[in-house]
Order: sequence, then structure tokens, then C-alpha cells
Amino acid sequence: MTEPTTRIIGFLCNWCSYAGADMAGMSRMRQPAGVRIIRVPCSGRVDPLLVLRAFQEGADGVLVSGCHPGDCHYGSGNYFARRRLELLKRMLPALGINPERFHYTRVSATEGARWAEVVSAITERVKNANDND
Amino acid sequence: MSVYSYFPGCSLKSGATEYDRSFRLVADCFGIGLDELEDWNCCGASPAPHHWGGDLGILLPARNLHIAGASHDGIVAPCAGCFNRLKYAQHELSRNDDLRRRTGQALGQPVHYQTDVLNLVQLLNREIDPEDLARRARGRLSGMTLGTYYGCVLVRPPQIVRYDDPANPVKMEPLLKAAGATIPYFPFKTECCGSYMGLARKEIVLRASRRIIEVALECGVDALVTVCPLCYQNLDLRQRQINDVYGTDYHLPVLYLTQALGLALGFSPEELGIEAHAVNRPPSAL
Amino acid sequence: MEDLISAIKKVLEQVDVVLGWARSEAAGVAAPAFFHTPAEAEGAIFDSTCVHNLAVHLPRLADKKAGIVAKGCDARSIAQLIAEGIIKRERVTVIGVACPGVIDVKKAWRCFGFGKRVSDSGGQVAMEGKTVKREEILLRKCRGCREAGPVIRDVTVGEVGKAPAAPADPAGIRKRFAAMSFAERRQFWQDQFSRCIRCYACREACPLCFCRDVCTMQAHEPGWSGGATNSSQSWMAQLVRISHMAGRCTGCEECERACPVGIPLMLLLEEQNAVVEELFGYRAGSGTEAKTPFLTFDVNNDSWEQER
Amino acid sequence: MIGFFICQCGTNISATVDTGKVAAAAAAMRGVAVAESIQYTCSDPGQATIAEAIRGKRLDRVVIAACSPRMHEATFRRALERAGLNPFMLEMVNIREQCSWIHSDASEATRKATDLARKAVARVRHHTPLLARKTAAVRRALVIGGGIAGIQAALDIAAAGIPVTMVERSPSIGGNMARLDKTFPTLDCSSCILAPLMVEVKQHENIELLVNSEVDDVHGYAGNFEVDIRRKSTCVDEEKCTGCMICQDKCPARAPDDFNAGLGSSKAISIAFPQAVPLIASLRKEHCRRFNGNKCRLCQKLCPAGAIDYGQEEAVLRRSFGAIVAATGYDHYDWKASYPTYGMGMYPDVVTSLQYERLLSASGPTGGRIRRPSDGAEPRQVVFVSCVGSRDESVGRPQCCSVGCMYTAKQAVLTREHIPDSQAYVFYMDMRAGGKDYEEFARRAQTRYGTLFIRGRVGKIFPRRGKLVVMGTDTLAGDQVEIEADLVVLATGLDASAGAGELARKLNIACDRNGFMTEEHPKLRPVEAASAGVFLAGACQGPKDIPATVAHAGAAAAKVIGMLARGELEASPMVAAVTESRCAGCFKCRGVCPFGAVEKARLPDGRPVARVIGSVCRGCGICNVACPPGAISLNGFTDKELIAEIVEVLKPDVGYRTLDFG
Repeated sequence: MTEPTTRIIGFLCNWCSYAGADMAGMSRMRQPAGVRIIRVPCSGRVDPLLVLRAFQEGADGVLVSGCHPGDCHYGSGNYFARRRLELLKRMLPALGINPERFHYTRVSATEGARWAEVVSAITERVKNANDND
Repeated sequence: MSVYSYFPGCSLKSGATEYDRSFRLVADCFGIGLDELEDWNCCGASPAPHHWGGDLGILLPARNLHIAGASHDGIVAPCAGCFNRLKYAQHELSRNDDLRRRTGQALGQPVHYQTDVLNLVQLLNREIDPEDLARRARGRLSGMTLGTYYGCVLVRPPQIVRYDDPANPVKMEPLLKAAGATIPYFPFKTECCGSYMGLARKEIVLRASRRIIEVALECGVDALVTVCPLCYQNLDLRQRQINDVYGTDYHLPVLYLTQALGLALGFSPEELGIEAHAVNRPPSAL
Repeated sequence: MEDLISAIKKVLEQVDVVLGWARSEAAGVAAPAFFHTPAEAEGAIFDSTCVHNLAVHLPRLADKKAGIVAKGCDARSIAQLIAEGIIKRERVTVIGVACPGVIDVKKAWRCFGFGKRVSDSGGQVAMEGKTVKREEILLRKCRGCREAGPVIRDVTVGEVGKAPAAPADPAGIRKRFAAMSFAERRQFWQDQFSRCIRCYACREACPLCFCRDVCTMQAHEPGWSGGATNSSQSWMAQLVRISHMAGRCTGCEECERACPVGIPLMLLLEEQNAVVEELFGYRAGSGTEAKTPFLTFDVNNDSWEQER
Repeated sequence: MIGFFICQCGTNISATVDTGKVAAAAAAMRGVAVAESIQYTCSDPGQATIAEAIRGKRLDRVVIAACSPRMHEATFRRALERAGLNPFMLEMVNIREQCSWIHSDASEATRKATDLARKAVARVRHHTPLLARKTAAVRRALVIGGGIAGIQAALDIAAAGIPVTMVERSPSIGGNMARLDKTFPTLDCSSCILAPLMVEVKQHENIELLVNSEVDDVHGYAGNFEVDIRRKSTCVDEEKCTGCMICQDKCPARAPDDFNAGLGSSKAISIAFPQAVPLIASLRKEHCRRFNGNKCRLCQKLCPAGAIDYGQEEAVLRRSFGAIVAATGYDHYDWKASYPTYGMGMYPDVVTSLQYERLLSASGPTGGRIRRPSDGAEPRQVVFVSCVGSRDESVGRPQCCSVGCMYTAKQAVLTREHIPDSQAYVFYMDMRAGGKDYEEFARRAQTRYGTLFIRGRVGKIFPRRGKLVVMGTDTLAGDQVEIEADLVVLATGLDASAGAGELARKLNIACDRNGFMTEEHPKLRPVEAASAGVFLAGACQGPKDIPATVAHAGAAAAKVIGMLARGELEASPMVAAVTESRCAGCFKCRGVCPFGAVEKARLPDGRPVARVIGSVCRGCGICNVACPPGAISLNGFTDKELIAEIVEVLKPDVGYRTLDFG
């Protein structure tokens, strides 16, 4: 192996993004192999501490993906998630983590192509994140 | 006392001198200082800049904005077309860095474009207290029904002009009501007058203007009030042509807003230049 | 002092206990005191050594009626506790005091020696002939204080509203930290937390850490951090606490003051508070009705909704 | 003892993932007693292999690496259950959609599959058996709204033997449909098909009808709602009133005629309309002389039944329900403020489509003769303007009302039928005639009834010589057109009915950006609201025509019946649960719960703790994050399980760890 795989933990909500990732698979959309998806019912279930724990365990990047605003299966989970994760993202520099390593996005169940793009784009950004900045 | 840079534009110096005159009279009455912009140039509305293309349509008004600078409380352009060009240039300059740079190059220094651009209605509403106006009105408009005609470029495009409701503008109304006039609902207040088509396709102007006059009369209007010299031209100067072509017998006076207010304030039709209008038969109540 | 004592006595007529300060003869500075009777209240003091945030005791007194002597910063903790429903407004009587700024007692001891009686008048802190300008040994939070008037108070003693005139702290560690790269910061925290002894004084001193016995910092379940005293696990444990303080921390600095090994915890909490204020326009403890942005939002007024 | 089964899915998986290698790796993981690669795990032989292993190796938990759990999780849960295991002791690994189908490098894909397998094995160790909770449900349904949707839903539910309470805020049921003259595309008389159903509601032994009533407050949860119903004071004793109408005839106070959409006038005491159900009078105090300083008691004096009681007071009834159907319908959009160029309501001969229905209706203010409001003359030229407040971004209303095209075509047809020498014009945006027989009907409006359709929006309506000139664009001809009309009919768009938003808040359900109540899933759960036990019927969920409304209401009724038929509710066990010994009683969980599923409880020692109502919780886990001491956790997605996944999926980190964060 010439280059270590960029390992990204993806927390995906069951109803939109996880289904979107499935959709990408059904459409056979090639993606970088470093993403490890953890299914959660809702992005509102994603405790920022899970993200920090993933970094502590050696993840190169973390990606949380939920529903678009207004599409949450539970009505408001993605709104709670956004508030918590927005704060987390802004806190990362103080903790010594390049915020380029953490992304919060939204992908719907029909957006397989978007999911594939998100994975590629974020893998690239994580790969290029420079911790000596 | 507020002082404004005054941009008369070509119309108020030629075909619409009575507009200029009446505006100065009314402004004087309410202590509104007007400082005519030194060395002003074309507002950019004439066809030439548009045919030449390039930045000329922006550069011309931009230079006027630049001259006005921050010297006064804003710049007022009574002609709706001039107002629109100034406002448009300001809008484009504020969002296009490259254009701003090119304009600065043309001017030889960074362009100053942020001055407050006001149209006449805006200025009068800002400076005149309706109660004060009502106190000073001599009752010459009472019993008169005036149709407020706004035309197009005073309120459009709304996202650039940001003044009044584009479908149903109403900002002239409080002033005229305070001056004693009755203002009916006039559905054609923003209908096209035919604009500059008068040069190339006169019949379009006649058709459009005729309909405005027709509906105004239907609404029981004694006179139309406008702030646009071109609208005035199409509605007043061409009324005889309309009568000739359509066999109508219209004699509907068309007044500039400042003329209407001037009448209320006690100036004579002569002082206000109303006698120079094509339909100069004064409205019955005068 | 007479004003304070009489205020406490008056409040004692309606409550079971008043939290305040009395002089600790052993330490030479103020120590928290619970006044149950007017006689006990005679010993009440307030001076610049009254550093403690007594609000920390309120959750445990939730079933009693309590009075509390509060500085401006303490009052914000009380307001936040009420806003969260941890304590009831009607059960607590706040005696707001005019605070001249409190001193870093450790620094005072370093100047004078431990146990010497510290007196404070006219901006001079003195002990047995030695004096030092109060301004020089003020606690960091008192510099550029925004809390001179207690946000919540039923009784007021002294002329509140005047913040100590000291300018904000010269940068020090903050300046150094700001210049660090991400990797350097990680190393910085690893070094800091290698000194952590997992004593949980930070938690015990925090007025808003109400979980106490069931706190996840030290719990085996669900296992956010292990229980070991090593840099990595101690760090994660602290992150748990900091995460739970999001939108709740009023910045009283008690955690950092309590830390026996001097880990600059406020570096993180200040950052978090600033981000919360910038993102959501919210400062914890600003009022008794406020709700933290992480527990509530209005879909119709959420900026995200407008982006849609 | 964990069983690990990896599916080859023919070659779908095995082409990229070396399933044998993954199985071998899994076999070495802690707790794994058996690891097998199977050609098709979901097939009968595949499931049999798994069942056999469960029994033979005494497995207590199972990991299956195959397709997406969204595909077959339910299948395998049932398989586990049949083999005697708790169905929730299963963990699936998605190595098809999220691995083999998206990677081409076999070694990378195999390594990823192994990582995911390790994560699943770690996770399944923390699984606990979960049991679906059952709670008793009240066998009574509440239907809010007495239009055709509410009527249909109530009748269907009542027919299944489940008692229904119908709450209607106006004095009669019937809703908007009762105001319509005829219905498209069949032109059958609206009230003729509706009236029998209204009467049936009134007479049905299983239906309690409460008119002049509104839902005040809703407590409780699916199966056990407690609803406060406010009965407004109408000064008429419903038991005594016989509907003789003497009071209405003699009442001296005029009042607006709501039923006729503001055309004509009514009396302060009146019966809403002749076919009203129930046929009882009601008094509107704001218009009554007696309640406005006068001594008039005429109605009380004249009432032969002695039904008038001026002192009647408002009452609040509390009822228990197992399920609630919202059927609050729609209101026509109030166009006046947004369309100043249409005259802002100053021209009496510009009417709305609903007013025009009343002009067409034999029970309307003109007795079914089309007369224009200004002078009572019979119009010759009638211009219809479509999409007023629909599909119009310029007034901020992009939505389609979905019925305007068809009712306008119908009204044009009826215009010609009423006045044979009349001419109808329709300004339309697009003809949307998607229903059964709709396009044919719209076509007939043009061919047989001579309606002229002009594609374009109307810019202005203005007066000319006693007529109204409708000026618009003909976008097909590319020209401006002017039509002199005697009467202009605006096909106004539809809004959720007034107060729907407030009711939605009480029911804890969401409304969309147009104010309509939101269904749980736009395709698969079209009548379920996001709150368990609450269902939507008809136009409250979005504009609908009558057939769609009736179908929707019937579907809602079927869901209610399905829910209440067994007398108890089974809730998914993947819900939040509180470990009371860890609960600090801060109730942050309660604050964030979108469903009101957390209640306050007290332990015997008086300590307050949170408690989850299992049948209301939907399992989103927002509370789990909000709980500082970690007392509340989501079954199936506990912190422990998720942490285990993170830790394991990132092992071994030798060789690729680049970030050292603590």
C-alpha cells in the first residue's frame, strides 16, 4: 500500500442519507473506499461526543449527513443536529482538529449521485487537511 | 434644513422646464435646499449608450453619482427615467467589483456611488409633513379628482428601485390628499404609456396613451398627475393626435406632481407653467 | 458589612438558610458559610476574597427555601439554574452585592504566605504590612467584567453596577495558544491532561454540573471515556463535561479555579461560549426565561429555513 | 454466542468482496461461534442454514452481512423469531449497496467488509432482547371537521363498530361541498349526493355529532388522548329546536350570510342553510340586537318550542379518544390584498369562484339564476380568471390548487347551461385535467359549450362604460387581449382552513410552508400524521378534489379502524428508555422531544424522573443526546452500541493512523 486509506466515519440518518447511500450503491456509483458508515435513526441522534470519540479512535475525518431542512422524518431532528454540530465544527480548532476533517451535510433518499459526490469531495478535503496550519 | 444635490437631466432643462420651475417653487416653500449638480451629464437613459454597448450605460450615471459624492443629504432626480438610471448604476456598482474597478479607471479615481438616490415622490414624502401641507393648502385642489399616474420606471424593477408597491404604488396619494384632492382607485396607474416608441412607432404610443386617458375618465378623473416627463409628453402632447386618430375629444389635463402641489399652495397656473401644456384648459375647479 | 448582615437577617425571616461568606481564620480569607440563625449571620462578610460561586450549593437545597449572597457572575449561574428548571425562582432569595472584583487567592498567598489574614480596602490588598494593588491580583474573569449588576436579585446591598476598572487580561497563555497549529494544540492538550488526576474538582465546583452522582465523566456507562488517569481518557472525560456545558456555561471560572493542577479549562469554555453567542446570539444566564439554543429552536425563525 | 453469516448474493457481493476471507476473519472475533458464507442468505435454504445454526450452536445473537438493512432487516428479524430468538438480537452489515456495488478493488472492498463486520460483531454484543410494548387503547375516535372528508371518515369508522365523536365549529356539517352547485366531471348535484351522508352522520348510532364546537386542547398520546371540546354558546337549546325557522323569519337583525360566501344576507338567528344538519337555529350574538343594547326578545317570544335561552353558556367537555382524524379542509385564498390590479374588491362584479357557485346554486341567494351582484342583471359575457393566488411566484404562492382548472371548466359549462346565449372566457395557465374523465370534460367545455380558453394571466381589470374590461395576455397568440365582461369570476387558490395551524400545534403535528398539515411520508404514509394516533383526511393535508378527498378520508378511517380494532397498540420497542437510577430529573429530554413522549414521574422517594411513553416515542434519539447523565437512551442505538461501533470499525489502526487526537 503506497498511501494509507483515508478513513472517514459517516453517521447517516436512516431515512434520508443512509437511503441515499443505498441509492448510490444501486446506481453502482464508484466511491472512495475509506468511508465507514454508522447508521443512526436521525442526525439528531448524533452526539458531538461520538464525533470526538471517532477522532480519538483515529478517524481521519467524520461526516454527518441528515435530511434536508423540512424533510426530517421526526420533524426537527436535523435542526437540533445542525445546532449541535455547527458548534462542534467551530470548536474543533481549539481542540486541535482541523475543521476540514469534519463535515455536516444533507443528502436525501433520492440523491444517490449527490451522496457519491459528497463522499469523493470530502475524502479529498480530509486527505488535504493540513494539521500544521 | 436638508440640502440635496439636484440632478435635473435633459428633460427638465428642455421640454419640461415647467417641471423644473414648479419643483423649485414647491421645494422653496418647504425649505428643501436644492443644489444643482455641477457639470452633470446625461443620465444614461438616451438610446446612444445602449447602442454603443460596453459600460457607457453605467459610466454616465456613475459619473453623476460620483460628482454628487457625499456632499449633501442625497441626490434627487425628478425625472423618473433619470432616477432609474442612477439607481440602476448604483445597484450594479454595489455588487460588481470589476465594474467598480473599470468605472474608477474611467473616472481616474475610485468611484463614489453610495449617495442616497431619491426620486421626487420619495423626496417630497421625506421632507414634507402632510399636516403642514394641509395647513398651507389654499383649497384649490378640493373637489378635484386626481388620477395618480406612476408609469413604469419609478417603481420598477422593484428589487433595484425598492420603492413602493410595483403593482399598486400609492406614495403620491398622501401628499395629494393632504393638498385637498380626491384620489380614486386608478387601475392604469402603472400601465405603459408607450414610452419612447413615440419616435419609431407612434401608433403604439397613441394606443397605449389613449387607453390610459380613457380609463382615467372612466374613473372620474379631472386631471392626471405624473412625475415622468416622457409620460407627460405621451399623455399630454399627444392628446390631440389621439383625438385625430381615434375620433375622440379628450381634454384631460396632465400635471406634474409639483404643479398639482403648487396649485394647492397658491401659485398661479402661469407661475407653474401649466398654461404651456397642450391641454391647458385648466381643470374646472381652478 | 452592617448592611449585608442586616440584609441576611431580614432574608432569614423567610428562608431556611442563607448562603454567604464568613472569614476563615485558618486561611485568612473568606470561606463559604451557611447561615441558619441571625446569630450566625453576624459573622457574614463580603470582600474581594469572596471568590466562590455559592450557586453551586443551590441544586442540593432545591427542596428548601434558600437565600444566597451573589456577585454579578454568581447571579448568572442562579439565573441559568432557574431557566433550566433545576431550582425554582420562588424558592431562592438573591442578595445581590456590589462587587469590587475578587482576587486570585492563590496569588495573594504567593505574595503573603498562606494563612495570613488578608485585608482589602481602597483598592489595596494588605497583609501584615505588605500591600499589593488589588488590580494586580484580580481573578482573570474580573478584568473586563460584564456582570457588575446581578441579573437576578431580590435584595441589593451596596451600589451595584460598577465593574472593576481593570482592563482585560494581557494575553499570556491565550496568545500562545492562538498561534499554535492544530497539531501543536493537540499536543498542548495532551500535555495539559497528562497532569489531570481525575479528582473531578472541576465538576464539583461548577454550579451547573447538577448531575453529580450520576455524572458521565466518571461513569463506566456508556463509556465515553475510560476511568484511567491517562492523558487521553482524562481529556475525553473533560470533553464530555465541556460538551454538556454548551449553551449553559456562564463563565464563572470556578472549574479552572478549582483545578488543583492548573489545567486552563476556561480556554475551551470561553471559546465555546463565544461561538454560542456568535452563532445563536445567546449567553447563558442572561435571564430566568431564556432557553439554550440546543434545547429549543423555532423552525420558522431558524436561519437554516431561510437558506432553503 | 454470535453467529456470523455473510451473503454472496450470487455474485453481487462475492464478485468484489472475498466472502470466505471475511468469514474467516469473523470466525476469529471474540464471541463468534460460527461464521459462514452463504450464497443467498435471504433465500429459504439460506434462512434455514441460519435457523439451524441458531438452534445447533445455541446462538443468542446473529450478524448477517448482506444487502442494506433497509432491504431485508425485517426478513431476517422474522427468521430469528422463527428460530426462537428475540428478533432484535440481529445486526446487519451493509456490504452490498455500501460496499461491493461501489468499489472495484477487491482487496479494498474486502478490507472494508471486514471492518464493517468487526463493527457489527462489536455492536451485537450490546444488543438486548426487546419486546414490542402493548398498551390499551380507548375505542373511540375523534373526527375534527364535518366536511365531506370528516363525514366519510366518521361513517367508515362508525361502520366498523367504533364510536366516533365529530366536532364541527360551524352550526352545520357539510363543509365546502355543501356550498357547491354541481360537481365535475359528472355534473351531478353536490348537495344531492352529500345530503344523505350528512343525515346518516346525524342518525348513526355510533356517531356523536357536536356542532358549534371546537377542539380546545389535546393531551395524552396515541390510544389515550384526552381532548377538551369547547361548545360555543348559540342561545339555542339543541334538544328543543325543531328547525321551524320562525325565529329566522321574524328576526329583525340582518347579518352576513357566511354560507353564501358573503352574497346576500342572513339574520342574527338563523339556520345556516335549508339542508343543514343538524337542522337547528343558532344565534350570533355579535349581530343580535338583544346583545347590542336593545331589548328585542322576539325569537324567544315566538319560538314554539321554547328553545331560545339567552343565558346559555359556553361549556367544555372532556372526552377520551384512541385516535384523532383531522379533517379541517380548506378555505379559499383571500385575494384582495395581493392583486391590487384586480380592483382590490371594489368592483362588485368581480366575484370568487365560491361566490359563483352560490350564484349557480338553486339554494343560493339568487335562486339559481345567475345575476351579477352590482345591478342584478343577467351577464352575457363571463370571464373566468384561473390561478388567482395559485402558481404565482409574484405573490409568493407557487403552489397549484389542483382543482381550479376543473371547477372553472365546470362553471363555464354551467354558465352556458344557465344562459344559453352567454359566452364564457377562461384565462388559464395550463389545463390540469389529470383525473378520470377530466380531460374529456374540459374538452367538452370548449367544443360543446363554446368556452373560449385563453392561455395567459390577467394583468388588469378595470371599468369601462358599465362593464369590466379584463386585460390579459394571450401567450399562445403573443398578443394582449381585452375582453369586456359583465361578470368576472376569480378562481382563487386554496389555503388550509383558518385555525388549522393552531390545531396542528395542539395535535403536535407539523404544517408545510403553505399551511397544510404534513403527512408522515408523502408516498407511503399519506394519511398518518407525524404524531402517532393522529390521521389526516382530505384537504387539510393539501388541496384535493372530492373523489381524492373521499378516498383519502376512507384511507384515514381504515388506519383508525386498524389501530383501534384490537383494543391495544403495539409500539416498536426501538424507542427511548430511561434508566431511572441515572436520571437527574432535569427534563431536558422532555424539552427536546418533538412528540411529547416524555412525561414527568416521581419515584417512591419523591425524586422526579423522566419517563418515556413507549407508544408515543418514535425513536429519533434527540433526547439521548440532550441527556447529560446519559440516563435516557434509545433502544437499538444506545451510546454504548455506537461507541463500540466507532472503536471497532477503526481497528486495527496500525498502519493508517494519521491523526493523534488524545
